[in-house]
Amino acid sequence: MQVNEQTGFVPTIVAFCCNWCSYAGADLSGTNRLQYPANVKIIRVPCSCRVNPMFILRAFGRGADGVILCGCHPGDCHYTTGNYYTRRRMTLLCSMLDYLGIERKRTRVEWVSAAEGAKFAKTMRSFAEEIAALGPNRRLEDLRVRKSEPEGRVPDAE
Amino acid sequence: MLYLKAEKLDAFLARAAETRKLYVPVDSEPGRSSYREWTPGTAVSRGLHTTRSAKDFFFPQTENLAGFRVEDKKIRVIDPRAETEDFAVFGVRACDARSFGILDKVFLADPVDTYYENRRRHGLILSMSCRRPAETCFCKNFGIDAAEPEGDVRFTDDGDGWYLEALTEAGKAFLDPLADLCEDRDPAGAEAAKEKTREIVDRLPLNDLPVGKFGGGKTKELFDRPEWAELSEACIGCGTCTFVCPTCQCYDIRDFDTGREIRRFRCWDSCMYSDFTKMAGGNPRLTQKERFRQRFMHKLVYFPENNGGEFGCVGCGRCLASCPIHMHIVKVMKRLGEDENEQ
Amino acid sequence: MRKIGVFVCHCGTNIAATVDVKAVAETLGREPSVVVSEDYPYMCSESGQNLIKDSIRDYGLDGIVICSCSPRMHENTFRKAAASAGLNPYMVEIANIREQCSWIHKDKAEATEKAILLGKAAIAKVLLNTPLIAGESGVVKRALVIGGGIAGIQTALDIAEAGFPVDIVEQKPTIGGKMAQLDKTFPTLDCSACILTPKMVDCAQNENIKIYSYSEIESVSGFVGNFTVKIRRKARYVDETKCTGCGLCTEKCPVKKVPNEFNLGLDNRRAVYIPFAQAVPKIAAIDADYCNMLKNGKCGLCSKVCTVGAIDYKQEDTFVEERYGAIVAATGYEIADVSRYGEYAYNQSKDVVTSLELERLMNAAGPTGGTLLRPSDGKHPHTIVFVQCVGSRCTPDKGKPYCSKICCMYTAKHAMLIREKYPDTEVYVFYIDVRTPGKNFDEFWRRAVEEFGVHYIKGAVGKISPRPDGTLDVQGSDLLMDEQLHISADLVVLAAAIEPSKTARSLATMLTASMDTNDFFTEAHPKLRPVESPTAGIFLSGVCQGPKDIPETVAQASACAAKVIGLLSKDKLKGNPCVAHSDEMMCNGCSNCANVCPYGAITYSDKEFRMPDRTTKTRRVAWVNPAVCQGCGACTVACPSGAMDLLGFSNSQIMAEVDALCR
Amino acid sequence: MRNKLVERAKELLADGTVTRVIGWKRGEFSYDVTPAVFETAEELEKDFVYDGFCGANVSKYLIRESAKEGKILAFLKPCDAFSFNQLLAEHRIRRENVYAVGIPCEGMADIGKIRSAGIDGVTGIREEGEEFVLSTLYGEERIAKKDALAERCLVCKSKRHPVYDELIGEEGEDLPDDARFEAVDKLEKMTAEERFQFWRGELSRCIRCNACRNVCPACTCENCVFDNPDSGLSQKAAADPFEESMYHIIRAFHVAGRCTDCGECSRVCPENIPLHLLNRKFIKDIDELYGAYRAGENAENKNPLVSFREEDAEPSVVHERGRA
Amino acid sequence: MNDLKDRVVRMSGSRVERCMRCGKCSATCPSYEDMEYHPHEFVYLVERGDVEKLLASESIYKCLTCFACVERCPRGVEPAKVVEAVRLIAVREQGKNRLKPDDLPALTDADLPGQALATALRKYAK
Repeated sequence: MQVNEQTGFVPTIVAFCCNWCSYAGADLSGTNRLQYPANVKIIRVPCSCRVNPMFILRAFGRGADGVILCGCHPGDCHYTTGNYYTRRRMTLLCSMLDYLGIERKRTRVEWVSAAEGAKFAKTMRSFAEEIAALGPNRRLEDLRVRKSEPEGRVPDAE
Repeated sequence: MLYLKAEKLDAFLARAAETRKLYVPVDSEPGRSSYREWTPGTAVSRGLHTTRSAKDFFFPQTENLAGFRVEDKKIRVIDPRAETEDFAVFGVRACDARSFGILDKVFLADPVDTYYENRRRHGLILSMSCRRPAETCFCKNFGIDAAEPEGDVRFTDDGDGWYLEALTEAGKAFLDPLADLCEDRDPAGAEAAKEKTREIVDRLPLNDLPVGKFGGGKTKELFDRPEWAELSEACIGCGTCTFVCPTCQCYDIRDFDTGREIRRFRCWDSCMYSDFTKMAGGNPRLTQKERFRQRFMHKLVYFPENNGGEFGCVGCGRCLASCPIHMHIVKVMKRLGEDENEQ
Repeated sequence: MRKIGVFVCHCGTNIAATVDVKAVAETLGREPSVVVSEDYPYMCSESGQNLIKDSIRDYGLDGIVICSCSPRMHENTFRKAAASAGLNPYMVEIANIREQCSWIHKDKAEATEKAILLGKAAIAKVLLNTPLIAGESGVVKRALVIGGGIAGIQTALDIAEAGFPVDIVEQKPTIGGKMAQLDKTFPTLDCSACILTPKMVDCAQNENIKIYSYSEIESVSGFVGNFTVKIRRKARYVDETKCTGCGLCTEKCPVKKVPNEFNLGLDNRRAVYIPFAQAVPKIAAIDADYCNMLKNGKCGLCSKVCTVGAIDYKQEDTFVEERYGAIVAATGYEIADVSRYGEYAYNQSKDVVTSLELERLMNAAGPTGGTLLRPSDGKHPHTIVFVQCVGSRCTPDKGKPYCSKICCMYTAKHAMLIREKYPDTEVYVFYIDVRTPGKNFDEFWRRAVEEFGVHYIKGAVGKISPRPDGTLDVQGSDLLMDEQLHISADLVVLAAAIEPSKTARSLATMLTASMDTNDFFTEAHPKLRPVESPTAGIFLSGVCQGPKDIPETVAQASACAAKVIGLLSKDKLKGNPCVAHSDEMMCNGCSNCANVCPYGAITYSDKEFRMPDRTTKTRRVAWVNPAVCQGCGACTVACPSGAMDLLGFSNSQIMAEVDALCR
Repeated sequence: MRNKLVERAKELLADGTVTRVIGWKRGEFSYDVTPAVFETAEELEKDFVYDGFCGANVSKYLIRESAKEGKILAFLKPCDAFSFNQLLAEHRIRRENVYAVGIPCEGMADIGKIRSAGIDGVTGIREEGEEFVLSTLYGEERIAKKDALAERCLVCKSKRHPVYDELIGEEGEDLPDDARFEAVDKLEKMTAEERFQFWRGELSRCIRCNACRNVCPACTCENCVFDNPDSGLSQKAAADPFEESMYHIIRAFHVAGRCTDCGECSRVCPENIPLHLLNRKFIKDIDELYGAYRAGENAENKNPLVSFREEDAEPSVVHERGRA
Repeated sequence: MNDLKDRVVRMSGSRVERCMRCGKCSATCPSYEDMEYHPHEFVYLVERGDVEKLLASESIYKCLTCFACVERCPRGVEPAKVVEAVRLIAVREQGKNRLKPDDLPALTDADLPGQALATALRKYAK
C-alpha cells in the first residue's frame, strides 16, 4: 500500500484499463509477480475510448485521489481507432482540469501494451507515489462523500 | 425614535453579530449585490437589489432531510439536523419582507414544514425602506409600501442613517441592547424619509399593471386564453425566474449515496422544468406553454384563490432583470390584461 | 432485490497464500444482495463449477461473482457453467484477485482488503447486468469481388475453388486489369500475359464465377453475411448473349481515331472495339462518345456486318440486385498524373513516357509490335533515362507521401530488358534510393548494374528540355560526384507514383469501409488483420489497401479469399452481445457516434414518434446494427445526450464499479 | 436597418416565400427584447425591433420552428449564423424549412454592463452617434456604446455569415482572434492555486438555474444527461461544490468542438459567471493542438472530438506545460 | 541545436530535417556550376549544423533566388530560403560593409545576372 510517510495519507487510485492491451498488461505484471501498490484498483473496459470523462470526474467525486487511464499504444488499438479519440478527449479533459486549478498530476493517460507488464507495474508505482505526495484530493471532491464528515444524529430508539 | 447614524453602522452590526450570524447585502461586483455573512470590515451595500432573495436563508436551495444507513442487511434512519443557530438578515426590502408571509402560508400551514419553521424561529428580519428603487420594481401593484417594510425591525433610510422601529417582540429583544449605539430623534424625520420613498415609487413605470384582471376565481377566464401560446414561445424553460424569486417554494426530494449512507435531501425545483410534474403514468404538463402558464397562474390566480386574495408575487423585479429572454410576469400581466375584445 | 452468489477461488495457494479467502467470502457474504458466498480450492475445476451450478439452482441466483484469476483466463469457463445451470452467461462477473491482487501484493491484510473491494465492485456491477443474448444472423453463401485485376481474379478463383459462388464486377469491358498491360514481370522476367490470361480464362469457365464486366457498383446495403448490392451494367450496345467476339465489326467500323486506352493512347482503335485479343469476356463494346450511329444516327455499319445480330443501339444501362455474404474490394490502382510536374516536360514531348507506357511500347501486342521505338518519330532510341520517385515520397501538397514500392524493381527490369535487346542503348537511372526487399529482388537489380551495365546515378532530374534536334536535354544531379549532369536522351521514362483508383473513395463510402488520407483502404488491424476492413464482411485484396507488387498482391488475394471462405462456410454468425445500442427517445441524430464508429455500424433514419400529447414528431435517430458493432464504446462517449450505451459495460455499470472502488 | 428588415420580411410573407418570421420583439424598457415569431405584417410593424439590444441568439428556436409546417424567415446575426450552421451539421434543423437572412451586427449592448457602470433605473434608451442616451428614474445619463457592449462583442470573432439564403447589408469579415483569448491566457498564466480560487469563487455562485444550458445553441439534447435520472449525472441543484464543477465541466465538454463561442451562456447567467471562459479554453486548446477549427464554419466539417490525426499530441502535453 | 543552425532554421522557416537527399534542388539549380556548395549541400550542412562553412563560402552570393528548387523540392524543404537565410546572416555580420549604389558601375559584370545584382543591392542597402 502506498502511504505518504509524513501524513499517513493512503491514496485511493482508480485505473481504467482497456481489455485488449492494458488489462492484459496488468495481468502480465501479475503473472511476473511485479509488485505495485494495492491502492491501485483496476476497472476493465473494452477500449480506452469507452471511458467517458464523466467516469473520471465521478471517481474523483466519490473519493479517488488519482485516476489513470491505460489503453493500447496509438496505432495498435484493437478497434483500430478507439485510442485516437481517447487521446483527444483526455488531452482536452486534462487541460480543462488544469485550467480549473485542479492538480494536473491526478489524472494521467498511459499507453501500455499486453506485453508491457513491467511498464504497467512501474507506471502504477510511480503514479501511486506521485498521488501520495500530492495528498488527498480536495479540489475535486464531493464533500458529502468525505469520510471524516459528521454523520448526523441518530434518533433515539423508540 | 431610535436613529442610527451611518457611521455607527459598523459598530451596530459588530454588536449584533456577537449573538447571532448576520447576513448583509454587499456589492459583489459593480452594479450587483448579494448577501454575505457579515464579518468585521464587511462593507454593507446600499443597493438592496440582491441577485438572489432573502428566501435562501429560510428555505435553502438544498437541505438534508434524512439519512439511511445500511448495516449488513438492516437499515437505520439518521436525522441530520443539528441545532439551528440564531441569525439575522439585514437590509431586506419591503417586497422581500412580504415574501416571508407568502412562504409562511405554504410551509407553516398544516402539515408544518419543521425544517422551515425551525429557521423562521431562529431568523430575524431587519428590513429597510427603499430609497433607490429600480425600473423593474412593481411592488406597489400588490399593495406593498416600499417605505414601510414588514419584518422584525424596520430601518427607515433617510440617506444619512436609519430610523429604527421594532415591529415584533423578537425585534424589540434584538434592538433593546443595541439602543445605546443609537440616538433619539423626532419621528417626523422618519415620516419625511418615507414620503421621499413614496414619491419616488409613485414615479415608477410599472405601477399600473392590470392587477384587477387577476386573482382568485379567474381560472376560467384566463386558463384557456390563446395568448399563453405566444407568450411562452420564447421561454427556454430554464429555472432562473423561479430560483431568483422570493416566493417560489417548489422543491424536489432526492437521494444521494455517499458510499456509507443514503442522504435524502430536498432541493429547489422549478415548474419551468420539463420533468417537474413527471410522475408514474405520465406528465400532465407536456409543453412549455403549460409549464409557463402554471407559473403565472399559480402566482396570480391559484395562490390568491387559496390564500384570501393575496398574490404570490411581491413585485421585486428580479425575474425582469434576470430572465435570459426577457419574458416576465409584467409582460404576461399586461398582455393578458388587455381586453380580449381588442384582439 | 437480486440474489447474488459469490464464489471465491483459492487457486490452490496462488490466491489463498496472500489473500484470506475465507475472510473475503465471509465479508462479501454480508453484502445486502448476496445470498450465498463460498470459497473453494479450484473454482475452475469440475467440482468447483458444480458448486457454482448447484448454488445457482438451489438459491435461484440472478447473478454470480467469481473472485478468481483474470477474466481473460476463465470468464468463458464460468459463463458456460452458468449457462448450463440456466443462468444467462452475461450475469457472471469476475473479480480478478489473482493477477491483479494476490500475485502482486505481499502483505496479506492489504491483499485481503483489496480482494474484498474488488469483489464488492464486481457485485455492484453484476447487480446492474442484464441478461444478454448473442444475436444470430444467416450468411448468404455468395461473395462479391469488386475489381477484375489480378487481385480480384485470384481472390475469385480461390473462393470459387472452395465451392462458393462469386461474382466479379469490373468497370472495364474486360477483366485483367493492369497486369494485362504489362510486358514482363520481375524478378523472373516471365511474360505477364502468359501467366495472367490462363487465370482470366479460368474465371470465365469456372461455373462458380460470374463476371459482370463493364459494370459498376451502384449501392450497397446490409451487413456482414447479408449485403444487398445493386450493380449497374453499363450499356455496351452489344448483346452479350449473342456476340461471339469474332471482331468483324471492329474491322469495319469507320471511326478509326479513338485513342486506345489499353495502349494508353499510344495508338488508336475503332469506336466499336474489343480491348485486346485475350479479353475476357471477349465481347465487343461500342464507345458511345465516338460512335456515329449513337451520336447522330448515321452509320449502322457494324450492325450490318454482324452475323449474329448482336449490335443493339437501343441498349440502356440495366441494374442487377444480388445478395452477398462477403464483399472484397480489389479496386487496384491508377498511374498518378505526372503532367503537374512541368520540369519533366511530359506534356511537351511525346518521348517522355511513364513506365506503364513503356510497358506497352515494349509489349509484342503493343502499338509498336514489341520493338522499342520513340513515340515521336518511331526511331530507335539510343540513350534512355529513367527517373525514379516521380510524385512519390513527396509532401502531400507536392504528390504522394508514400513510396509506390514497385518502381525500383520494374525500372531495373526495364533497364535490363532494354540493354539485353538493344545493347547499343545507354540506360541511365536517376535514383534517390533503390529499395529491393523481397526474394531475389536485390540480386535482380544488382544484375542490372553488374551484368547489363545500366548506369545508376544517385540523384534527381531537375529539368528536361526538348531540343530542336528531337533529343531531350536531361539536367540532373549526381550527388556522389557532386556534379550537375546533362544527358542528351532519346527517351525518358518516368516512374510515376501509383495511386488508388479514383472510384475507390465513393465505393468506400458505400461499403462504410474506412480509408486513409491517401485513399487506400484501411485494414482492420495493420499487423494482425491485414486483409480485412474494420467493417465486418468487407475484405481487401491487392493495391487498394496499399502499394504492392504482383506476388504480394496474389498472396494477399489468396489470404483474402481464405478469410471470405471462412466466413461463407458458417451457417450462422453469432454476434458479440456486448454491443452499443441507442435509446431512440434520447437520440439527437447528430451523427457524432457514426463519425467515430470504425465499423460503420451506425445508420440513421427519420422516425416518427408519437408524443405524449398525441402529436407526432419526426426525428432523425441512430440505429446500431448489432451484427456489425464490435463493442468498443467509442460512440457512447461521443454521444452528448447519453442515448448511446454499451451492453455489458453500461455507464451505470462502470459508475457502480467506480463508486464501489472509491468507497 | 430595422425598417429594411421589416420591409423585406413583409415582402417575403406577401409573396409566400415564408409563412412566419423569427426575430426580436419590443419589450417594456427598450432593452428587454424577446425573441419572437411574427406571422403578419401588422405584427412586424408593431413590435419587430432590431437594435443594439437584440443579443439573443435565435438559432436554437429554429430546431422547433423548422419542424413545423411552412418555411420560416430567420434573421441571423453572424453569431446566430454560425450556431445555425453548426445545428445544420448536427441535423438538428430542417434546412428546407428555413429562409435564412444574414443581417449585419455592430455588436450588442448588455444592460448588465450599463448597470455595472453605475447607471440604474433605466427606463428608455436612445442611440445618438457613438453613445447611448439613457433616460432613468434619476435623470438622464450617457454611456459610450463601446462601454455598453457585451463582453463577447468586444472580442467579436466574425462579422461574416457562414450560411445564408440572402444577405441584407454588406458582408463582413472574420476578425482577428488575438483579444478573444486574452482572458483565457491570463488564467493560464496564473498558478494552479489562483486558478482554483478563481473558479471556485465563480462557480460557487452557480444556482443551477440551467439558463446557460437552455439558452445554449449547442445544448439541444432531447434529454440532457443532467435531467436524466438514468445517466448517473442527474442533479437538480448543485448540492455540493463538486456538483457545481461537475456540471460546468461536463457541459463544456459536451459542447467542445461544437461551441461557436456565441457567448449566450455568459449573457444569461443571473450570477454573471464567465462561463464562456470554459468554452473558450476548449476552443483555444483545439486550435492549438489540432489546428484552427471553427464550429459552424460549414455544415460538413467533423468536429475535432470525433476525428483525429495519428500524430496528435499526447495527453501528457498538459503535464509538460511549464507551470506548477 | 547550435545557435547558427537555429537562426537559419528560424529565419528561413525551412524544415531541413524533411530532406530525403534526392538532389533535385541541385539538379534544378541554374547557378550550380558557380557554386562551391550546392543547394542540397546547403540543406545538408545546415541540418548537420555546419553553417560556418557556408558563411565562409562565396556560394551564398551565387544563388539567384530563382526559387526553382523551392518549386520542385518534393519534400517542401525550400532550399533557396535556406541559402537566403545564410546570406542574410552573413550580410548582417558584415555590419557597415554595405554596397552603395555608386559602387555598382564598377562591379557590373556582363556574366553576372542583373537579378542577382538587384537582390544584392536590396539586401545590402537595408
